[in-house]
Amino acid sequence: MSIVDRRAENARRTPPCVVARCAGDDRLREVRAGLEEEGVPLRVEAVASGDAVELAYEAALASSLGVGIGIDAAGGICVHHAKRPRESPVLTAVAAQARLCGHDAARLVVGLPLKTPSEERENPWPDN
Amino acid sequence: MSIVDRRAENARRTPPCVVARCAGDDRLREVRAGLEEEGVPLRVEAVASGDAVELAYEAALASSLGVGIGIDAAGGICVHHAKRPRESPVLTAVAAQARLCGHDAARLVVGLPLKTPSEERENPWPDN
Amino acid sequence: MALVVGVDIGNSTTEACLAELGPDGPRYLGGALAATSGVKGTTDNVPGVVKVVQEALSRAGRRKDELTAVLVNEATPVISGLAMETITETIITESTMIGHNPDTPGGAGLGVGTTVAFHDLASCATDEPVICVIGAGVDFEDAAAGINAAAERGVEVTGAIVHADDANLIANRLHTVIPIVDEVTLVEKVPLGMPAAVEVAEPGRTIRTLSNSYGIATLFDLDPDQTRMISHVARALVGNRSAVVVRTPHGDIEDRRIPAGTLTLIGEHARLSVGMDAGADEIMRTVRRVRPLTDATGEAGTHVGGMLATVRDTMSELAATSSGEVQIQDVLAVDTFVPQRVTGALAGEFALENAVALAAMVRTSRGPMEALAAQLRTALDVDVLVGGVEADMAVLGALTTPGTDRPVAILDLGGGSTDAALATEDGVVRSVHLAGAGDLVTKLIDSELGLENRDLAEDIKKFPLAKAESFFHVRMEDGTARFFTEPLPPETFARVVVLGDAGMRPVPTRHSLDKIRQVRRSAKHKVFVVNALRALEQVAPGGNLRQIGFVVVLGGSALDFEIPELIAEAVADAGIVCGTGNVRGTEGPRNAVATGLVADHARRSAR
Amino acid sequence: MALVVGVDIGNSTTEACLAELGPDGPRYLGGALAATSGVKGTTDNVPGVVKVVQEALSRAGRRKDELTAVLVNEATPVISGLAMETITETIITESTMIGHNPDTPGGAGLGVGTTVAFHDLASCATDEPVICVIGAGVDFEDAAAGINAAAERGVEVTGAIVHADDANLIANRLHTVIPIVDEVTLVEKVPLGMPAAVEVAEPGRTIRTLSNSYGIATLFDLDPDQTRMISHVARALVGNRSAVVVRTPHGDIEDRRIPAGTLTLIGEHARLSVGMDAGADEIMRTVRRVRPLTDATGEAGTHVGGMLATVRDTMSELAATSSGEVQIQDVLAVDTFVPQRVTGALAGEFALENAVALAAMVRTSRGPMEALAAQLRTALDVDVLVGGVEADMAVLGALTTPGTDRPVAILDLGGGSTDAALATEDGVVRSVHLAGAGDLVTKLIDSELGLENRDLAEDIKKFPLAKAESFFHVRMEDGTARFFTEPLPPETFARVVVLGDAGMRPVPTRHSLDKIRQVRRSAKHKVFVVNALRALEQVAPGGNLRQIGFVVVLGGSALDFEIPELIAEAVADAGIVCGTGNVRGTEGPRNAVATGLVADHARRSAR
Ligand SMILES: Nc1ncnc2c1ncn2[C@@H]1O[C@H](COP(=O)(O)OP(=O)(O)O)[C@@H](O)[C@H]1O
Ligand SMILES: Nc1ncnc2c1ncn2[C@@H]1O[C@H](COP(=O)(O)OP(=O)(O)O)[C@@H](O)[C@H]1O
Ligand SMILES: [Mg+2]
Ligand SMILES: [Mg+2]
Repeated sequence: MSIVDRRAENARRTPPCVVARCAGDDRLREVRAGLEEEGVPLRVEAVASGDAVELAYEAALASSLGVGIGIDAAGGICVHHAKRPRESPVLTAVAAQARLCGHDAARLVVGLPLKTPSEERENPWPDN
Repeated sequence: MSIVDRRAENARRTPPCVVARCAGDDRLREVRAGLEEEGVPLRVEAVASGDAVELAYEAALASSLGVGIGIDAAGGICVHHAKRPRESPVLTAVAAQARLCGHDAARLVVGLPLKTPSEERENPWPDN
Repeated sequence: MALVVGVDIGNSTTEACLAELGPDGPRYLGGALAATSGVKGTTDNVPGVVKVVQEALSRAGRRKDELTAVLVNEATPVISGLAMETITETIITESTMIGHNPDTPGGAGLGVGTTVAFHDLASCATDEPVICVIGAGVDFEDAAAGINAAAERGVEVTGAIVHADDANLIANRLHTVIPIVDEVTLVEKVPLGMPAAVEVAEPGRTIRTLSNSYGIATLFDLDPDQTRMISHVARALVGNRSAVVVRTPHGDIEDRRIPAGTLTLIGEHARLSVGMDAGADEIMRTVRRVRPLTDATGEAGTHVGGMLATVRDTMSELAATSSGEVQIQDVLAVDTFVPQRVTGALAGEFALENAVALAAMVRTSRGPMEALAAQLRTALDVDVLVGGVEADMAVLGALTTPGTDRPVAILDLGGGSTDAALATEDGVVRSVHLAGAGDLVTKLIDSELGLENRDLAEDIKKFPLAKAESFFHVRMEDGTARFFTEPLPPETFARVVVLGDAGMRPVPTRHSLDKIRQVRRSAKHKVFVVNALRALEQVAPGGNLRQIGFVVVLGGSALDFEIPELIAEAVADAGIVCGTGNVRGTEGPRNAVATGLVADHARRSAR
Repeated sequence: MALVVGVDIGNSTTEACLAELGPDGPRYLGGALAATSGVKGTTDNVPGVVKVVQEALSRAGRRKDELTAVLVNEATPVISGLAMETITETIITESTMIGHNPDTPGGAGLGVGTTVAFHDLASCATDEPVICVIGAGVDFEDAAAGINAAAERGVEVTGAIVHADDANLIANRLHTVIPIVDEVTLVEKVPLGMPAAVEVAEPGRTIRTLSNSYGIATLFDLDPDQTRMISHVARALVGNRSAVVVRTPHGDIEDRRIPAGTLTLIGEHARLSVGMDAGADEIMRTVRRVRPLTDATGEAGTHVGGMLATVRDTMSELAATSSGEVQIQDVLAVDTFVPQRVTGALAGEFALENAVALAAMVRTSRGPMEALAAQLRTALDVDVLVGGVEADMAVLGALTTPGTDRPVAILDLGGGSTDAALATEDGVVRSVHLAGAGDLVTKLIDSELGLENRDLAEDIKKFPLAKAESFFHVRMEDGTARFFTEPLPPETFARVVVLGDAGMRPVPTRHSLDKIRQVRRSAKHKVFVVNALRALEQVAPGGNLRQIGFVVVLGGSALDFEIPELIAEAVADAGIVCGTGNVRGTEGPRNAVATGLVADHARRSAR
């Protein structure tokens, strides 16, 4: 019989939600507000340290909705999707955009266009 | 620093695909054909034993697209989605429906209505 | 103080309005509503009336023995009938085309050649290009291997027609890219040894050559006369992602017009006949020309004839008159279409055939009202007063809507008929009863979407749509999303659902959300906007809509979430204020006649 | 054997057709095409012509010194101008309504009360219900706490209007459910101390009370005159999920018609004026009445005037004539709409204003062709023959399409003009040049969608749409899905994209896929179907389309994936076989004039 790792699965047993992994919780309230306004639940996991992109990717893998948010100690925020390559997050932003990051994480779940203007994202579309 | 389990993640590094866990490979060719006709890639993992629903759920968790197929030794087939509760798969079917199962696994990925008639599924819609 | 209850017996709904009559006019105590029992205006209505009276009393905390009188409208029986007649038919006289749209055709491009059965591929000559026809039971690997082998032997295989859903499986295993059309159910009917063309467009695109008459002419080297023949085929293939055309010696596809029945419209001054196949506009123009209509007959032995006969028979039974005395007083014709299987098609292709739906209305001068009143008196042990012209009462009730004033027109949108009345400043009321209302809308939705499920069609009419885009969210028809924490059932996945009162209900068709929405809105438009304009034109002074100040929309179909707005939009240009009624400031579009009965009674008593 | 090349200088495209003239007629060796350099019919065209000639030669493996002659069409300069004029404007004279549709309003239901600033909530009286107005900078927790505290004090808070995107955050923290409209940008302009109503529908539903005139009348106790005033507001709110109406003393919302310029149409026999605000149908009826048009003028100081003046000036410069001599020979008016910010709105609401777009066409009898020919002779060092009426040449070329025969009409769908010609059985050719073609379609798409990006509008015109539904798949406009193994960029996520030649291009608007598709198709219909019918009617014998056997669609816009089909559908009833041309059986809808020049030359040489 193959080895079954049930940790990830146990995390998934809880109601479906976006997961945030935070090495700082400075702007967490804003992120949470963005998701709540869009009507998508969030689960928060505190971590000791880490880079926002790393944290967001791990969070996305842990989320049964495949959407994760990482907040690093300096307040940097990243929104990631489990289906994307680790090195290519949906968006990275500064603390001041925390609320928008919450909105966009929720919008990834319900399939609405992102609110963060594309110039502020990692891979802007050449035409925009 | 938190413990990071990279096994699942490593699996996800490969191109996005549906995952099938097979305790038997009787009808695997048919399942594969269903997915190929719809244009969605499949990765197959052989396992020693297991129940189709269990295998499908594990496969769904391992799939970066969140869609898994389980085939038990007796040829029973299950299609599952990582976002659904373990005990509530998308569909369970007999070996003869292998081809349709492949189609439906692919259709979960690209958002097309399922091909398997609903009477043959677990939770038929009351009205149908 | 007198305690009275006004009761309006409608075709579908019986409504009550309870009030105490004081020196300052009526004090309304509330109302009630129930389904009408039996046909309007017959003694079968008694149980429904008793029910609403008792409910209105108990809600207001009053006893039956306090009741002074029950006021009942003159419930003239109105019967309407619906029928639909297909006026075109698509027939493929020989197997010339396969225009179906499989979900997953394979390859891409255009291939031309002679049709060859897969099993003959190994032995066929290499001198001309071929289209391979792969029947049931051939495995995709064998199919691909066979085509590759033939190609190596020098046979130019330019396309394939396949029975199974195997197009991509075969295409992925070929050494060259060719177009492959699959899921051709009746592949054994594809004629062999004939010139044929197979076209598959890139994903998201549509075919360009086989949908163009000159494209087909180029491929098969057709002369101008042959091109004229094939032009129907090209038009039928417009919008497809894949198609097959086989050139059979005398193959042709026809758009046949079915010889349909004739409708004869008898007016007070004229009598005109019009063919059903002339279409709704022409029929309605004819209705208008003979107005006022006194009767209509349908050609014997046709659908029209049958339908009008049924209406007539039902009515004569009710009114206990001979069917010869029953007269049709209005007709509404609506253009529609019905998806129908193409005769002679190879892959279960459907064609949208044109059809005309007809609603007819019969009205007697007066039903067995006295018998009904007598039975009611016994059942309730109270005085029952029959009286008040229905239209007058409706206007009186409608005028309790805040913001309204004379001249006011009401539009009572029911299930079977659309009734209108206009009250001018000097109190004169003119009224009209037209065929066609909510039930016709439901029927159009049912048949245009090919549902064959009236109940689902009724839900589609009444409630907004959504699409279940994942197991956890649906997209509403306005584009907004809604998230669920419990997974949705797999049956709803990627399907259009109706957001009814009882939750989500999947619509088991391949139509897109937008297509269903468009059918829904156009059905409402074709029935209610057309009827609202017809009705207002007939009651407006001099037929001039500008003379109408206010329009109050009433009745069960006024509860619809878009019908009143469609009508308001249509009459806005005439400077009319149009909205859904709010009877007594509380009842919405319901209870106008019942309220009017009370108001009228109070006015008379005060004198 | 003579080697000749026919060259067609079009407004946008220069095309060449190379052929060897033998005893059995021309043997076509191929062609080439390039963008026209400069304005058609001027010496600026030389580089473009040289390019296509060289390309056609090198593709066929022939040398320039083998060339016997270059045949050039009489390239009559055709200039077209486009202008658009808004004819309605929505103005809110006082702040009476907020009809915007935030993505996430909060709560549900209908609330009525007096508007009170959030900061005054703590001190407001408890004797009447209030609507709380929450300005910028108020935190959602503070907002909720303030409303809850007021409610505990006995203040009935029935709804809220919020600056930030906080509606659900506040609603989730309140002890009672109230409707909350958020993202009201100019919340500080909401008048305080006024009666107001806030309505939020359940997800997927639309508001029912504030979109009904009598609903508003009930809430604010309006008399019939006031109801009439407010009826514009109700109509403007139809279809919204949320809305606010504030009753200000003299507040009103107007649908104003802008006094637009007048267009004067001068025909050979009559001269008629028509106001731009009469709409496209009326303008086109007037054009028809004065036909043949000899000139048109626009009222000085208006957009129409300005636009016609520009066309005239450009033309006079080119033709080196005075602008007074330039004459407008056709005009196409099209009804359209433009999304525009509502004057006086509080939340950046847009209204769709009606507008009329106008295309005008000027044609001179003959441009500086001799100068062009002389320069070409020098540049190519070969004989250059100018000749052949363009329409005759186009028909000759079109008839090389398989399956065609006389009587045949061609429709040349270009960028600036739609040209038609009919060749009867006895060889007579009649032709007409109409204003309006592909460029007008692009402009309509651009303005109706509010893109302000001509290049994107051109892509939307030419290519099918899709929606990126996840990072790994898109849904095509035909409903099929396509899977990608590389993740799509986040910018495309949940957006409508155009599937252009250069890949996916997101459309940066909130329009749904279906809305964009509908705008695209209706723009094509309004320009090309209208012009096709106008053109065929003018060239058909006796104006009777049934006299035309075949229609061959040509030109750049015939490459479109749906325009030829829309036209074929429109003329099918007249028994016409209509399709995209396939010149010489190989060139598709291109190269007709160039091919016709060669065919004509060959015929003459043979005599
Ligand atoms: N909520 C609703 N939305 C749309 N239509 C409705 C609604 N409720 C009832 N109807 C329609 O109203 C019609 C019946 O109207 P009603 O006024 O009760 O009939 P009648 O006047 O003949 O008694 C039916 O066609 C029904 O579908
Ligand atoms: N593939 C295409 N699909 C749709 N329209 C096209 C396509 N290619 C060119 N066009 C349109 O054709 C028009 C130019 O047509 P063309 O015949 O080249 O002009 P002209 O006859 O004036 O030289 C432009 O409006 C352009 O947008
Ligand atoms: Mg297939
Ligand atoms: Mg919000």
